[in-house]
Amino acid sequence: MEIVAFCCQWCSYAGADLAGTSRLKYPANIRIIKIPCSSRINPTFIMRALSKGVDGVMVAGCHPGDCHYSTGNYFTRRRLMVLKRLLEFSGINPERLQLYWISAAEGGKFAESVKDIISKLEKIQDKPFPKNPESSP
Amino acid sequence: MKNQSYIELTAMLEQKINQLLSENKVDYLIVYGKGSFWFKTRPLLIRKQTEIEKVIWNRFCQFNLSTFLKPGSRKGEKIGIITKKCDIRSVVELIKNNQINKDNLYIIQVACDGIINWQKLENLLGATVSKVIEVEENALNFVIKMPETNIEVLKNDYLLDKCLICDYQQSFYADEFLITSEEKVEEIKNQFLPSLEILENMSYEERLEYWLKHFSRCMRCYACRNVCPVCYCPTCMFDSQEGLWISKESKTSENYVYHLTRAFHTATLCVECGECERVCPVNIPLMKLNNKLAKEVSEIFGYQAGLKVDEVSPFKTYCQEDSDEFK
Amino acid sequence: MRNIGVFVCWCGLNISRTVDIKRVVEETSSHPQVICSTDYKYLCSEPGQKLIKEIVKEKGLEGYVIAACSPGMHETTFRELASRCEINPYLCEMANIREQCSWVHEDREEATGKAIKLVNMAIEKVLHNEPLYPESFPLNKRAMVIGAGVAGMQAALDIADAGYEVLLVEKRPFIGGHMTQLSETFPTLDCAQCILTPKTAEVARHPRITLMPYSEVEEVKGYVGNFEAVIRRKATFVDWNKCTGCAICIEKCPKKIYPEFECGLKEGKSIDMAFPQAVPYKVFINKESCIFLNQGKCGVCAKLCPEEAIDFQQQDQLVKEKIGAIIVATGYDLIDKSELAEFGYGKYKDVIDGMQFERINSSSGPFSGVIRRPSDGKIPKEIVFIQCAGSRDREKGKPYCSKICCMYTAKQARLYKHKVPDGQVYVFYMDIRAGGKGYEEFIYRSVEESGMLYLRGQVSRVFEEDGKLIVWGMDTLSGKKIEINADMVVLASAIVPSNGVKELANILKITTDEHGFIQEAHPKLKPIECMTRGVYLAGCGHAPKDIAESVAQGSATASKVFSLFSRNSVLAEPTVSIVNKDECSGCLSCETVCPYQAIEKENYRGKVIAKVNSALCQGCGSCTVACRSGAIDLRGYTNQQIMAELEALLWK
Amino acid sequence: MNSNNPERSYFLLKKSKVQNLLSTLYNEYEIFVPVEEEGVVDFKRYELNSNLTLEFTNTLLPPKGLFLPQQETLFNFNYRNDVSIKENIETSRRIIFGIRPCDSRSITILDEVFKEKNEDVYYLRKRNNTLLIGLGCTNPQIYCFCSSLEVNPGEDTLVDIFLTDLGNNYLVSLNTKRGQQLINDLPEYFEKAEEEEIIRALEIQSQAREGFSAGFDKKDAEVFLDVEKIFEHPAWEELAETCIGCGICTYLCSTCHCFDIADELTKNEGRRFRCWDSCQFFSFTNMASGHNPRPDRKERVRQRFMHKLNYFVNRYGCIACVGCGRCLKYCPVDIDITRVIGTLNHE
Amino acid sequence: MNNLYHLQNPYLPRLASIEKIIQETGDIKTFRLTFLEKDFSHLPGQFVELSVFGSGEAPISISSYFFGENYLELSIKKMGKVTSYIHSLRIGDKVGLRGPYGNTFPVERIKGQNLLFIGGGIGLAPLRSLIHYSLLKRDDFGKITIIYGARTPEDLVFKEELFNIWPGLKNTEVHITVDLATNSWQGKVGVVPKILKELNPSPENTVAFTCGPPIMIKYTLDVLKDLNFPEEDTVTTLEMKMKCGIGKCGRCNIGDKYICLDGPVFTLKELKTLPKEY
Repeated sequence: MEIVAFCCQWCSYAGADLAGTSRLKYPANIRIIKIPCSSRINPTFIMRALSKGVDGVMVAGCHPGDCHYSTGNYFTRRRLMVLKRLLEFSGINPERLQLYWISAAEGGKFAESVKDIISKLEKIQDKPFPKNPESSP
Repeated sequence: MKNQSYIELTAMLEQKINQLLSENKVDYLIVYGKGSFWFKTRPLLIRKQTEIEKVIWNRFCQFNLSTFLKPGSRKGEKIGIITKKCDIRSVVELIKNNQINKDNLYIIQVACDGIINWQKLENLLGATVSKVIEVEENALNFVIKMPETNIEVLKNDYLLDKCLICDYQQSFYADEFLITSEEKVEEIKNQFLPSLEILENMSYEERLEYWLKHFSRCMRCYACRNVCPVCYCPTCMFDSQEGLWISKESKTSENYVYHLTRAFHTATLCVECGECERVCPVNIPLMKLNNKLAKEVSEIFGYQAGLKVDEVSPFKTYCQEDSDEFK
Repeated sequence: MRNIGVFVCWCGLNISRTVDIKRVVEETSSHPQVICSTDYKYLCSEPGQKLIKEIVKEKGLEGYVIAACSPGMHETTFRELASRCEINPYLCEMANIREQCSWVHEDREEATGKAIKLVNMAIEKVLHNEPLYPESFPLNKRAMVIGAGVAGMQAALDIADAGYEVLLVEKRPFIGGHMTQLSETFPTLDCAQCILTPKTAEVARHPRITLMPYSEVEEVKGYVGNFEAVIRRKATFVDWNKCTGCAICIEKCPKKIYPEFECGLKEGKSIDMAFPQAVPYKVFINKESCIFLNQGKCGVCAKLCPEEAIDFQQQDQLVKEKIGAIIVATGYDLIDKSELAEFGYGKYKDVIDGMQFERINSSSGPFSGVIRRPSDGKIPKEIVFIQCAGSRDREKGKPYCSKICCMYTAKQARLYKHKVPDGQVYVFYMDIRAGGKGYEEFIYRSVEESGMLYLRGQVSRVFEEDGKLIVWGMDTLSGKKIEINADMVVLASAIVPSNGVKELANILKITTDEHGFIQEAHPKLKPIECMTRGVYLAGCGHAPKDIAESVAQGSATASKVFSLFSRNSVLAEPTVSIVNKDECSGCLSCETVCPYQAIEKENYRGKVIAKVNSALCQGCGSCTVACRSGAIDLRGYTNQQIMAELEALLWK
Repeated sequence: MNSNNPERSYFLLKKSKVQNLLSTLYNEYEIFVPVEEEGVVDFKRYELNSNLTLEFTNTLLPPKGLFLPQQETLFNFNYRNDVSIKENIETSRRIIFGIRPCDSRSITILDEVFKEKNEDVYYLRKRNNTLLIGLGCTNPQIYCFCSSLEVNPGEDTLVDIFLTDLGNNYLVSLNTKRGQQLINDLPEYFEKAEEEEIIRALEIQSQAREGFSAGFDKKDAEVFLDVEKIFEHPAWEELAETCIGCGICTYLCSTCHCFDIADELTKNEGRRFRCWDSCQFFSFTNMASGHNPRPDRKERVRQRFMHKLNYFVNRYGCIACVGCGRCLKYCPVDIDITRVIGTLNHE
Repeated sequence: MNNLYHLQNPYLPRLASIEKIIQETGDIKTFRLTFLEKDFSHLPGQFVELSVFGSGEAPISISSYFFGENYLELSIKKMGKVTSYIHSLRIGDKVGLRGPYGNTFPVERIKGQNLLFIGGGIGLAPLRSLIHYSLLKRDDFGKITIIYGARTPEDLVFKEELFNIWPGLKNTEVHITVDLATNSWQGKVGVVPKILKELNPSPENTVAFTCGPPIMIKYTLDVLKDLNFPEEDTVTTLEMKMKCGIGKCGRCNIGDKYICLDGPVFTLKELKTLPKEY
């Protein structure tokens, strides 16, 4: 299983670091891409990742109201609300896209979130985007 | 609305256009012209009064002419445009998004009673399509007149889907509203294609397969994008850095990203004019994507595109109290 | 595309324990554009850095990846090192294989595999990095303080003392703010005037403070270090260069009015001075009421003025000022009468608010410091104080606590008892909030000493019955209904942002919260900065607070200004958004999502397109997503870079 | 590729036997047959269960894609450490069953391009491994105008085997040795054709033209050979006004063959592929320097028509159009090549 | 047609390795490439499709002519994705080459004539191969005059040859100019067409070859016209976007001419017959 995590550098990325400094263990199949703010995440990044066969995408940002850029995550929230439904309608299980609000102090929550998305993905029956769709339909 | 009233309207149209041109109210007009075949029409730019006889208005005028207001196609002069009650909404969107200045625009909204889906008609008639003399209509049916026989078909089967749920009326952005006695006026209410439900009720796998099957046929001719009135970007992100977002090969996975991105980009802008689906040579049901998003957007944000110039698109603002479905 | 190096750090055992360093080195060295890949025990150590420097030189690297700890830890270290190696610091990327790998995973296989991916991602990113250079802007070392209340004055004085020019703009004709109206101050009960006057005087005579009383900010253009403000100096109809404050005019002025300063309790004149110690010590004419200005006759003042200072022709003036930093200290007002109707406020003369009580209690006030009630001047024997009048009240849209009411109510009650020892005090309260140095003690002493009655509960209604104010309330502790026949009722009414703040906020391109208080940049980490760089925030314009806090904030903002002015130019981070002019559609979707108003308009090839003001942009990148055509990109986090990372991540 | 034409001999193929014939050939050949899916008829790889449609006017996509696929890998390479190249050319034997005369003509036109010096092996190997079984047109679409381009919808000598629809049977005419060979190998499917059937077929073949709308006049097309006269014609501007610049006309055109070449990378492996490209796209001629010799719709629309009616003629001696009518049918804004040819001469 | 199976695949590049890299200017490098397999012959004016594996292909005109040698030189300016990747290559790296493609300078026709070379910026590259050629067969030609200019002294390419080798050769003139001089610059200042005008060469039995930025070419052609150089004796090279290099991909046509087959070398006379779409 392969999971991409987009973490905003101020809260969630720092949260991930905290998880590290406090030696909290979580599964290794998550890869973090650091971005300035969750509002930097272009929905196409997520579509691209999923269509390339990633099993899940985790987006993490500051808690609403605490955005380092004050309002960024409000826009993220709106965009992803719509994106989630679009993906769902296109036949991708919406559970494959998870958004978590993780502050720099929540190392624990970061580790938990990783476990959470993985357990969610494990529950999912339907297969992800086919590796070679040309042959599938 | 009988053919008669379309003829009436055309006359009114010609008159209006004549006036606009003679009074130099506009430099040119974007109108419907006769196509290469009886069931086809084509967009037309006319500048001279002598060209007025080319103008037509009938049940085959499918185009959303506001596509030709996009900066790419525009020449920055004063433009007159003919719109149906549905596609005036995309004009509104273009104004909203600073793509065209209302002051350089003269909008003629012309009464419409639904557009015939000629592709359907063509499929029905096959080779005999060339023999058709004209299409009349009565209360329920279209009557296709041929040398020997007449074929009658149920109107509702041969109108565009969007016309069946169309509930738009005169837009207050129209400078001119051409109407015949028979035009009915209803409440605007937000409707969505019933056909969505079939898809909505599928399982994820079924849906994914459904879409991939369709996207696998896509050859990325980009007609859906180029014809879309609200795809106004001078350079589409997929053109600006070739190969960055998707490979130039039209593989299913690439097409998937292309179509979903386009759907996402046009969400809150799409006025469901159906042009993308009409022009698609490989029959991808693109409107289902757009309808779905329009539906979701109106459910989440209570927003519908193209109604008011001063309305703020949900993606351009936020609200702290937005429902937080994420932890 | 360039030749890069990879340096993998052991971090002693921290990384090497769980990650197979050798393999990471091997795997990454096979990349066609990785010229060399090597490892070291502690890259951040002196020898470690020396090693990197040598290799960069020897192999002629054009960029490098450091696989080590979190960038939060050492990015600066290695980027500085890069510039010492004559590599642009932004061509150095870090792969976080400690905090996000070796420390959180146990399985050596997995950890190593992940480490390799993380490094590959970093490599791909570096390959798409562009050298970036911070932009620098000239800096105008002159500050503008808006609002000359105690917070504003403090800020102005500190900045001026530090040797910078300050522009102090005040809406009212005198400085000192609301504090000038107060009688005594909690918790020490020292006379407000006595502690304030020295400050106002100092402000007035400070060589580097330009005082602009009776003025308002009309327009502000530009950005940090380079603001240009337009200030309206309202006409006083008195030439203040001539006026000596002799007050003859006041004496003879036939037009009586009730000036705002005395809260409508004391008569004043159409030409007047706010109060005896007003700074500046000048008179001004009240435009609305002046007979001459309205009917064209009278002009007594003009005839009598020995200095011929009266000038009915005087017009508002607009002055342009260049400044580098702005401090907003706009202060507060009290909630509007109309919203407190249930207490009969505005209906009965003897239902007054806290500020009115302050005036009554003030020796320069309507009754020269004797506590009398406005209606008939009788000394009230039964007095009711009602706290949270309007505050903490959702219905009134003021869910917040006005913070100082508990304290000043106790203070006023106590002052009343001093002056009317046989009087009875009732205080209705929800609960007592006395968080502050010596506050709690103060309240207790007040209660103990002067046997006043604190009733926990709310007042449902106040109405008049033969000369008495009947106060219906509920004691929520005993659950008993209470009725008090009072002579006077004092409302601790809610604090609201002073009017005009919203407009000012728009002018300054800063945001206000739902109650109209000005929004700080970050509730915890940037409590006195505004969203717009170079604009700072002090006093009650931000939220209700007491004098001490306001003063502290004033000084705090001043120190912010120092650190800004300590440099000769403003440096803007190069990781900002940038517009591809040819691809911009001009739809300006980016404009609305930018929290910093960094998106400006520009004319380009006959169309209006977006332009990023890199001095304002903070690089969040929200605009890059709002922009459908991808015409805006974020330097340092470009679409290419992120996609490259994504690709690398998907490599099997 | 109708090399050394044998004296014509005719056979009869029962429609009822077609399925069996195909399933027999299936073992030796990759067969492409018209198959309907989502209302779209296209040449699809024949599988024993696939529902082939022989009652079709024409396929949506021209068969060019079977020789010049929309995308095809040219070669793979390893570019880590040291470079090595792996060529990638498929060479299976193939049959295209039911190709229309216009399309088979288009294939011979494409041959010209890909045969020319620097032979395009990828195209030619497919071409030479492919046997064409043609199918005559009796009821044309309203869009068809092949007759104005020396294509006889009823008869086709460019294919190896040609079928004429006689109701229950096809008359099978042989044009090449390869065709002959195939028939000889499978006698059980083909019967000797009777005289009157042959005559009926020949009638159909000769009359087929009549059903077709004229399309355009030769003389009008010749005007395009005069660059001086035509290149700055105002009509281009007019066409550009409504052209939306999509790729439909070029992608669906049976003779358009422009392509792009690019690399795709994975960690250790690289792949060079080519894929269809369109002269209607801005990027087609846009150079790294930022200069674009065909910057606007006008130049791009002109390029397409000029290429077909002038450049190609000068180079290969024939118009690069076979009148299949696909561009007419599918152009979103009803730009009609026959009209273009007409107007430019007379305006 | 079975012989087709033995066709060699025109899309397969031949491998070559970088033997030498010369940093000509800030953004121009000259690469000397040695073929790994059989030798390679070309004539001045032709170009190759250079493959940088992992980044793609770019058409590059050959800027050298070494008779019978197994190597050639390409001078490349950092422009797009491919070229900037190329610039990051190092000695020993492998690249792929297809070609040579395109027509050549009319080396036979110009025998016995004087040659006038007018180059600007990187535009000297294609001319250089003809210069090499003519110097190699020196006796076949009359006087050789080289006029070359760049924006600044830093932007001059092939400095070694320009300053130290060519001027020394018999019956050979070299005139170097820059648009903007630096303090250290001693030579001519002024745009190429201006210098050409001043030199006022005679068209008598002379063929002029010009290559450089479009704007320079435009004015140079005007000057040559004033100097009465006949159109058929005025030769230039054209640039177009190319992919296949073998006249299949349909991109590089100007009118009915494919630059990759019928070009890149054109005389002014031929140019006049083409539609103005370049």
